[in-house]
Formats: sequence, C-alpha cells, structure tokens
Amino acid sequence: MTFFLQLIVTGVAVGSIYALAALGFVLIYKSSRVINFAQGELIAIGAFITYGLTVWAGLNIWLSLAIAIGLMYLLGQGIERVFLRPMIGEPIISVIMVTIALASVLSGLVYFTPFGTLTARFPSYLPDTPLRFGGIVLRWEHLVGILLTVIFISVLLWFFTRSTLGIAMRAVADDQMASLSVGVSIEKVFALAWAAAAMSATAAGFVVGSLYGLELAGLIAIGLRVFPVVILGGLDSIAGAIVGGITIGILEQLASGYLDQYVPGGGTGEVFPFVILIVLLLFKPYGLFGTKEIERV
Amino acid sequence: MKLYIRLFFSLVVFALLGLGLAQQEIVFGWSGAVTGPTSDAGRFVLQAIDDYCRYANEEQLIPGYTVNCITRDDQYNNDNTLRNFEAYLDEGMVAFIGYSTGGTLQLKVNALEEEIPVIGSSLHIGVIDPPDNDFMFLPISSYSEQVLALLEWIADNYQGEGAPKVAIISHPSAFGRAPVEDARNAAELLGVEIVEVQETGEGLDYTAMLQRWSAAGVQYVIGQNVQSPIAAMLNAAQALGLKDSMTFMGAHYTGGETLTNLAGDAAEGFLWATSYYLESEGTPGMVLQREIGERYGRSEETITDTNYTTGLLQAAIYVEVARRAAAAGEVSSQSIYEALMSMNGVNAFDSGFGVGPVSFGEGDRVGVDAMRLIQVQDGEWQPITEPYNSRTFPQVHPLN
Amino acid sequence: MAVNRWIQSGNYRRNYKEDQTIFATFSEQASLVVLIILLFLVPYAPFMSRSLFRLFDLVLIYTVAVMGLNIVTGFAGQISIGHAAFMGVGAYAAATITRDLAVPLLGFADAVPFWYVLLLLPVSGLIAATAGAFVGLPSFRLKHLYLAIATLAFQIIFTWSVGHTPWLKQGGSIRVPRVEFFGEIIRGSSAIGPFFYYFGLVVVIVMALAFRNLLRSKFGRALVAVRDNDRAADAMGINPGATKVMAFAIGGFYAGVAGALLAFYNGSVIVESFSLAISIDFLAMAIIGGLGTLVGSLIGPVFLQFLDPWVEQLADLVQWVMPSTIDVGTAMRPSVFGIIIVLFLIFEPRGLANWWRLLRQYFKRWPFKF
Amino acid sequence: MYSGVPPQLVVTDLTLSFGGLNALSNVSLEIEPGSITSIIGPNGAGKTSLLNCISGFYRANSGSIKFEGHELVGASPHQISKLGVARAFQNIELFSGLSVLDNLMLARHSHLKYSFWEALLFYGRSQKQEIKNREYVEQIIDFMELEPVRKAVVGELAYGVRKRVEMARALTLGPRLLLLDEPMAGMTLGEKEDIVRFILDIKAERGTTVVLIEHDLGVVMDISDQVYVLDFGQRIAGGPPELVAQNPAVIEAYVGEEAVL
Repeated sequence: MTFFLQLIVTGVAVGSIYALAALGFVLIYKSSRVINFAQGELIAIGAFITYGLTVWAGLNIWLSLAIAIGLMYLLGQGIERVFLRPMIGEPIISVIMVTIALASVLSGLVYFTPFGTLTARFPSYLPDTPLRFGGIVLRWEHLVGILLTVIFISVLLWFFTRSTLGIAMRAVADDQMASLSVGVSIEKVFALAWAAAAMSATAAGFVVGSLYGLELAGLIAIGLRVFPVVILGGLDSIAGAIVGGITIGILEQLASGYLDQYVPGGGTGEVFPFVILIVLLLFKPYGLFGTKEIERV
Repeated sequence: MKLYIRLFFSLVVFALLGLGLAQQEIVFGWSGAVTGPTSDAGRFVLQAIDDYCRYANEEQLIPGYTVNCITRDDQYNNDNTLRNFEAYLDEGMVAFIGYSTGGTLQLKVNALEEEIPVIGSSLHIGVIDPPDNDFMFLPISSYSEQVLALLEWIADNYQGEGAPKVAIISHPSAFGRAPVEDARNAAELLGVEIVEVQETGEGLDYTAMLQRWSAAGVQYVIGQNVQSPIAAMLNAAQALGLKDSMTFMGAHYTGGETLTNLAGDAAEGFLWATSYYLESEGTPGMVLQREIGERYGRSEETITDTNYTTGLLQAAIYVEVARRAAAAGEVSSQSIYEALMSMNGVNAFDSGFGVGPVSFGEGDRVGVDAMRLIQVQDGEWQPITEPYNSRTFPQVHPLN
Repeated sequence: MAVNRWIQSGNYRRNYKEDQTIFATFSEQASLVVLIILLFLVPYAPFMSRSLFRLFDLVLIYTVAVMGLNIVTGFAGQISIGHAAFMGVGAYAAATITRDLAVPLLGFADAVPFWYVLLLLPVSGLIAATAGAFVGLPSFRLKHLYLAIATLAFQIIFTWSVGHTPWLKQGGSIRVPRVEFFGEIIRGSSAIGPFFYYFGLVVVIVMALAFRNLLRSKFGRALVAVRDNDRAADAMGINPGATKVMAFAIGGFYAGVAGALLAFYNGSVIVESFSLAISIDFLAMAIIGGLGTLVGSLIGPVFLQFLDPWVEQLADLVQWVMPSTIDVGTAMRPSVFGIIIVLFLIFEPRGLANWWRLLRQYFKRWPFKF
Repeated sequence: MYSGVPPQLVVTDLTLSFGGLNALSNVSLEIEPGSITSIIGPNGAGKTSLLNCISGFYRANSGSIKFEGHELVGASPHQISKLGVARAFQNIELFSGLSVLDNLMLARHSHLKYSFWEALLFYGRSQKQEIKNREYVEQIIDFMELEPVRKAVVGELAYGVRKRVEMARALTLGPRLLLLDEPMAGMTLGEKEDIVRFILDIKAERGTTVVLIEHDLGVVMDISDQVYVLDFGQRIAGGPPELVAQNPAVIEAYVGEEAVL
C-alpha cells in the first residue's frame, strides 16, 4: 500500500512538471490553433538562463529564476514577432512546420553557447533530506514543482477572469474573426500566449534541472512528453493540461511500478503515455476537457 | 611540338611530386557525436584526436610523415557516420576511428569490404564478434567484461545470506543492451541473482524504480548508461535514504569527473570499472595527457575527462602502428592492419593511457585487456584494485 | 498538324485524351528525357567520389520516401511526423524476411540475387503500407492536428518496440546480405555507390510515374479534395476517412520501399536510421521542395542532403573568427536547417517547385517576355 | 400525392436538436419526382438544417428520411451522394485550389469505375473511363455556360461564377434529387435570371427533382410546383404556391412581406 501511495505521490509531483510544460502549449493552441513543437527547447533555454544567472553571475537562485522568467517573457514575445506573425493566415501545416523549424533554430542557438554541451546541475538550494509522511517520501524539488504549478495556475486564472487582456485572450480563443471585428488585437494576444508559454516552460525547466540535471537533449525530451498530456486533457483546455499532466504522471509511475517487471528491459513508463494517447485518439478524440468542433456547412 | 613535350614532362613531374607528397601524409578519420546524443562525451574525444595528431606532427613521432586526422561531427546519426567514412576514403584514409555503437556496428561490413581498420569508442562486444569482424578493434575491454568484473566483485564481497540481488540500469539503445545477455549468463555462474534489467534514458523519475528495487531486496545496482541518468538516480537514491542498503556501480561511460560533478555527495561509494588511468593519479601517461591538453589550450574540464583519454589512446595507437609501418616500408591500410595484428608479445604498445599494454593479434581484438575498479571516496576517485581481467568473461563469451 | 508541338507556347490540345497527357509540349517531354539521360551519365563524371555517390544514393532513397510523405502531407493534407518509422517498418521487414525466411529456405550463401531484391521491395512496401493504414485509422474521426500527434506517437512507439524486441536485435544492427547482380556480388563502396545510384534512379522513376498517374486519376483528385475541403468531398461521394487512410497506406508503401532499399544499400538495419529527427528531415525536404507537387519531392531531398556538406564547409570558414571552445559546425547545422525552413515558409511557401515552375514558364515563352 | 406518382423523398417527423435547442421539430414533407420544391422561412427557421439532414451532414435525433425507399438518417454524406442526392452549399464549398474542370471531375468520382491498380498504370480502362466522364463534364460545362473559365482556378473566380460552379458541380454528380441552398444569394438581377433559367432547364431537360431554399419569394412563387414554409424549426405550411401565399400562418411569419406575396 505504501508503495502504491508513493507511486501516486511521485506521479502527482512529476505530473505537475508536465502540467507546467503543457500549460504554455495549451495557451498557444487555445489562442492561435498552433501546435508548438519547440516547447522542449523553451524548457531548455529557460533552465539554462537560470543556471547561467545562478552559477556564472552568482545570483540567488530564486532571483535568477525570476529574472529568467522575465527574460523568457521577452523571448516568447520575440519568437512570436519574428517567426509566427508572418504566418498568420497561412495554412496550418506551414505554421506547425515553423514551430519545428523554430525548435531547430533554438537548439542551434544553444549550441552557439557553452550550454550546448553542458552537463551540470543547480547548486543545491534545498534541504538534502526529503519530506517524509509515514513511509512516503516527497523530495523538496518535487514540492517546488508542485508549488510552481499552483502559482502559475492561480496567476493564469486571475489573469483570465480579471484582466482586460486576459478576457481578450479568451475572446480570441472563442472566435478570431469576431474579436477582430470588435477591435481586439490578435497579434498582441498571440504574442502574450507565446510569452506565457516561454515563462511556464522556464519554471518546468527549473524543476527538471533541479531534479535530473541540465543537459540539452534531456530537457528537450520533456517537450515531447507534453503531447500525451494535452491529448488526454484536450488541446485547448487549461484545466485539461493540469488534470492531463497529473494523470499522465501517475500513469507513468504506475506503469513503471507494476508493468516494468513483465517487460524485458522495462522502460514502459516512457512509452505508456503514448500508447494511451493512441487509444484516446481512437475512442475519445477531443480529450477529457477539449471542445468538440461542430462544423457548420 | 616541343611545347607539347615540355608540357607533358612537366605534367609527369607534377604528378610524381603530387604522388610523393601524398605518400608523406597519413590520413586518419574520426566521426563522432559533437552534437546530439552523447555529445558531452564526443566533444572531448574529438579534441583529444585533434590534439594528439598535432602533437605527433610537432614531435615528429613518425619520421618523414605528417599525420592528418580528419574529424567530423556525425550528430550520432549513422548515415552521417557512413558518409564521413566514405569521404575519408576519398581523402586516402588508412584507418578509421569510430564513435557511436550503432555507427560502429553498421560500419563492420564496410570496414571489411574496404579493408580499413576501425577502432571505436564504443566498447560493444558485438563490434568484435563475428561475422565481419576482421578489421574491428576495441581500444579497451568491453562493456561485457566490465560488467562481469563488477558481478565478480559482488560475488566476492557479498557477506549476507542467500544470493546477492542485483539490478541493472541500462541505456535504451544497443549501447545499453550490449552486456545484458553476458551478464545474465555470468550471474548464473557466480550465483548472483539479477532481479531486473531496467532501461532508462531520459526517464524523469527514478523514485518508483528505486523503491521497487528496494522492496525486492536489491543490494547492488549496476549501470550501463551515461553519467547524467546515473547521477539523477544517485540523487534520488540519496533522497530516499537507500544509499546504505544499496551499492551503486557502473561500466566505463557511467563514471568519471562528470559523475561526481553531477551527483555531488550522492556519488560517494560509487564503483566504476574502466581501463584508463585517472588524470589525478599523475602516472606518466597522465602527465603526457596534461602536457598535451595544456599545450593546446584545453580547459581543466577537458584535461581531467576520461573521454579525453579515450581519444588520446585511439590516436596514439594509430600513430604508433603508422610509425611501425613506416619503419618497415610504406604506410597503407594494409600495412597498418598488419602492424596492428602484430602488436603483441614484445611488440605490445604501452601507451601510458591505459592500465595495461595495448595488444592485438589473432583472437585478440581488445587493446588494453586489463581493467581496475575505482571508487568514489571522500569525493575523489580512488582505485581499489590492481589491473586485472574478469575471470568469468572467457567462459561466458569466448572470443574466437 | 496545324501547330508545331515542339515550339508551341500555349495549350492547343484537340481532344480529351491529349488533355490528359502529363506534358504540355513535346519540347518539355524531350527536356525530361534529356535530363534522365544526363542523370544516367552522372556516374561517369570525373568529379564523382565515393562520398558524392553516397550523397546521391541517399538522395534517391530519401526521394522515394519523401514522395510518400508528399502524398500524405502535400496532397491529402495530413501532417505525418512519423514517416521515418514507416521507412523503418519497410527496412525491418526486408531484413527479417531475408534473415528468417529467404536465407534458410532459399539457401542464399553470402549474397541475395537481384530478382529477390526486386521482389522484396514491393513486399516491404506493402507491409509498411499496412502500418500506414493502421496509423491513419483515427482519421475516420479526427482532423489533422490530432492526427499529426498520432503519427508522432507512432514514431515513439516504433522506436521503443524495436528496442524491446530481441527478434529485432533490440535495435542493434541486423545484417542484410549484399546483392548479387548477374553473378557479381556488389560489395565495397566503389561498386555499391554506382550500383545503387542506377538502381535507385530506376526505382525513383518508376515510383514517380506511378505517383503521376495516380494524381491524374480519381484517387489523386480525391486526395486533393479531402485536403482542400473535406466536407465538400464528402458531398461529392468521396469518403474522407477512407481517402485519408488510403493516403497513409500509399505514403507507407513509398516509405517501405525506401526502407528496404536502404537496408540493402547499407548492408544492415539499425533503429537509429529511422529516428524522429529523420522524420522531421523528411518533412523539411517535402516543404522546401514544395508540398503538393511531384517535382518538389524530387528537388527537396537533393537540396537538404547537399546543404549538409555545404554548411560544414561554411562552418570551417566561420570557425576562424569564433572562439575555439565552440564548435561552429555543430551550432550552424540546426540553425541553418531551421532558418532555411522558416525562410521558405515565409517567402516561398510553395517551395523550390515553384522556382522550377517559373523557370519552365520562362523557357516555354522564350524568347517572349510574357 | 396529387398525380398519384409515389413521392421520391419522404421526410417523416424529423427532429434535430443541438444541446437542447430544437433546430427542427417533427418536420414532415413529401417531394414528387421531377418537381421543383421550395423551402422558405425566416432566418434561423431550420431550412439549411433540413438540407443538412437530408444530405447527411447532420444526424437527426428522430424521425426518418426516405429517398426512393432508402433510409437516409444515419447514412454519411458520401453514401447519400452515391444514392443520387446532390447538394450545392450556401457558403461556397468548392475546392478552391483546383480548376473548374477538376472540381467537376471530382463530382464524377463514384462514376469512374476503375481500380487503384489501373489508376497507377493509367492505361486502358482507367483512361477510357476518364475520357467518358470528361465528356459528361463538358456537357455540364456547356449547359451551365462555364466554357470560358473551364481551366481557371476556382479561388480566383468572381463570386457569381463560383456560385454557378457550385451548382454545376452538384449537377455533375448526375443526381435524381438536387438540393440547392440559396443559389441566388448575393447575385445581381441578371445573374439571378440565369440561375432561374438553369433551374427550369434542369427540371425540363434532365427531369431532375430540385429542392430549393430561396429568400426571393417572387422567384419562389414563379417557379415552384410546391412550397414548404418553416418557422422555428416547424413546418407551418405546405402546398402549391398560390395556396401557401394565402395561409394566415405564413403571412404572420412574414409580417411586412405581404406585399411581396
């Protein structure tokens, strides 16, 4: 029983990292119907900036994180401006391909810096001994991940329900043409979505870096794991990103906890989410919370 | 008419000159990952190859010849490796240094058909297993032998009741899977129980895995992986308080400075099997390593890295065989191959980088046969054995 | 004949049958024949080296795969991010059939005869087509974005499954025998290079002809109809789901043939040749070449394959002015790759095929400017 | 009904709802072969929804649609189109990247009888079939007077012409029942007259049944054999135009438009 509970707890913790990574992805899709294949690169760059500020500039790690999130806001805006804005109105295949190209450009840029070949970890900033609840262990890094997820969700919720821009974003998500006609700037909204994606990616990268170390390929790989999460939760649902993230996190843990021993070589945790994804696409294509598009003829 | 004759003769002279010059140059090719997966190791190997070749030319290690080492990134992509290999053939390559497991395995048939010797960084035993193995060489002992040595150490040092319980964490690739089968066979011989083999690459969390192992009573964990997942696992083990009940160890690519840097305290007690000396030991080979690294302005990180040693050893072996071939006559892939195959007995080559002499010959395609176990003690890597060979390996995996 | 069809600059077809033909003028047809003859003469060029042969051979093999991707993505409008995995299915089919069936049953010694290879190419293609159709199945219910993710999942599941199947050597190298061509075993890169150049060229031509014929038939029109407007296609009696599944199956077939070709070319099959990165390369080739055109799938692979060595040389130049701690070639490759795709998408979304079209038009109207 | 010929299309108690909102409630109607039937009603009355149900784009919650004895509820659009029901869309749904010719050839999809393998060879039967169907398409092009734009890309054509291509494409399917959703919307008077002429010709020359949704009541009253009136998803009247025009319920629904009637 403890084993099971432990798997659940770890699953929730890991899942909240996925949720963080998926949040930005969903925001971009929700506002502009773009699938972002560069989410992993954003995660990596966010983590590297934080590392650079902490280790090379010698700043406090939390301050570094805050500055990195700020810088990533600018990067997100910049990416939208340079790469995505010229693509508004283009066929969706082109737009998706732009994000694939963007991923390539971003990782190329990382290789122009020493981060390209870096393997490092953040200086330890949390207590070494983990939290214990009975037999169940929760690492401090996991707790940070959960807390960051909660913070990001609360800020987003506040933003969407209270601020004018947030309401504009919701309007654009509902109907681009209509919001255009009432004077909402969709460019501004798209840019904001990208900025938010870059910011939440930074937070995710920070947690991943704290837990497993910083390495370009490993950080980029987290970007791929976003896909099962968003398919489960629904591509355009923020609540779905959270629930999807945590569900996938738990399923992954349960798979490696109970299935690995029956599979030669194990590693079911890595592929299980994608199997779920395929099954979901066959039976519940719009996810748990996604909106089904009704076609008007 | 006279003009034509003169032109003709000058052409002949130029051609001969060109031929003469070409003979003076020995081309070695290296293709490995400077970007993409495993590039953290690959870039050090590349720097070492470049450096050693420069060093060989500056010191005129092969009198009358210059060494030209062509090094190109293949992004861990086999298509690129094969393309580089053929590009080097166009450049007159006489011997090739491979890198990735996949690329080297795929090169076997090409090496055979082109009769070009290949030394790789991959220590996959399949590289030198038949078929098509005639031109394939390993610089140091294979992953299989390293893992078997660790299993032997477990069998020898285990003091509890029943059979010691071992789990293997391997990389999700041919590289990671290389020693698994041999390990299972050896474990049977040694009376060690392999509870589970788990493949983990960019897996996010090791908590479930470690707890499952802990519940199953695993006492030893052997890694056949690269440093960062091992470091993440060690951190998780420390967080879970499993460091007392489990001993962690690993084959060649798990250890080194990178591991201690990444894992910090959690690396304490980690046991590592390798055939290289450590830079900190200050043996003659390591003094040379530092000298070469400093001469070409390499960072401290590079100089102390084992992968830098890997590259130096590979280049040194080829430079040595080329020297011998040159002394005996002309340098060609054929003469290099023959020099490699006679590098044994009194002709064995003591490079100083490995813990034993490099020897090749019929039935011996492993350069430095011996290895040592090295442990992290108070944050430093300390050898805990003398150089030795695995005793079970010849039984489990007879070579030729 | 009222009009000389060699020099006509407009469309003067007189019956529906003529209207179906692929080429507007004889001169176009003739220039294509000349081009093909030139391509067959390339191996005799003095500049051909082993590495150039390898580049050309891979271009030809990838061209077959990219044609398939173009059917799925360019014509049917379904993004496939798992095309390399279909190629892998074909390659593994060829390797395992040869290893487990052909060699023990037919008793080939150290090489397989050429007729066997010819037979195996379509067989591998069909097996990959089955996989393609299976992955395409969700298209009965899904629109393209979700389907793109399904193909990504297939790519990941493929890699994982191969890695966990001892029968497939867990992704390690499976040896494929060399080809015996009329008594001569093709081995060594100086023989393999030209042999697979000709073989690949013939396969590309055959597959391109089939592609072209398919496009002017009702099936080709149905693909485009589904891409442009699947509701209207539905109303025209075209089953959009079935058409998409068909597109995936055809795409899979092309990829499978390419995979089998690659297996015989390399003499071994290894899972790394069919990674996600290769899938993305294929997409880039299709896009830069020009989605939805046959010419595009022929030009795209050439462009991207030759870009690589070109960037390497450029990087060697740039390296002089950069700090030695950074490997410029390393950094430039992904950057240039990405930037070129972006530039094409923004400034020439119709790809190189459009340049080709403009060039053709120019020559057709020559010497008139318009 | 009146002539004793069995009706071609019978809609019985059709109900369609979206999230609790009834787009159609218990609509029943019958259409005779070879007639022109108009469906009129204010905006949002459910006219297009009815057409969508007949052509299979919406699936009715209850009721039945019988076309020549075949049940259409539950069938998909491509199945229905193969039964001989064609449809032109209100908002033009052409394949905008293709030429007019290709758009029309697409409508011959299910009439082209050759296999995939024959298509790859493109010789023999596939070629003959293509030519035969191309001839059919050319007849329609002549009929709809589209010769000058035959090879033009649809996306580049003027609105009125595209509307005509839309109708031509539906006709190319060779249907026995043609559903036209506001074929004259947004057209000039001259263009409208052309379309009216085409509709009458379709009936006269080809004997095709036409179901028409149209707002121009003048046209409706002129050419229809039968008129059905929908309001709030319910059928409020039906019958010959002169009778419908005098129906008090219709007049109420069309307050202010009596003058037109």
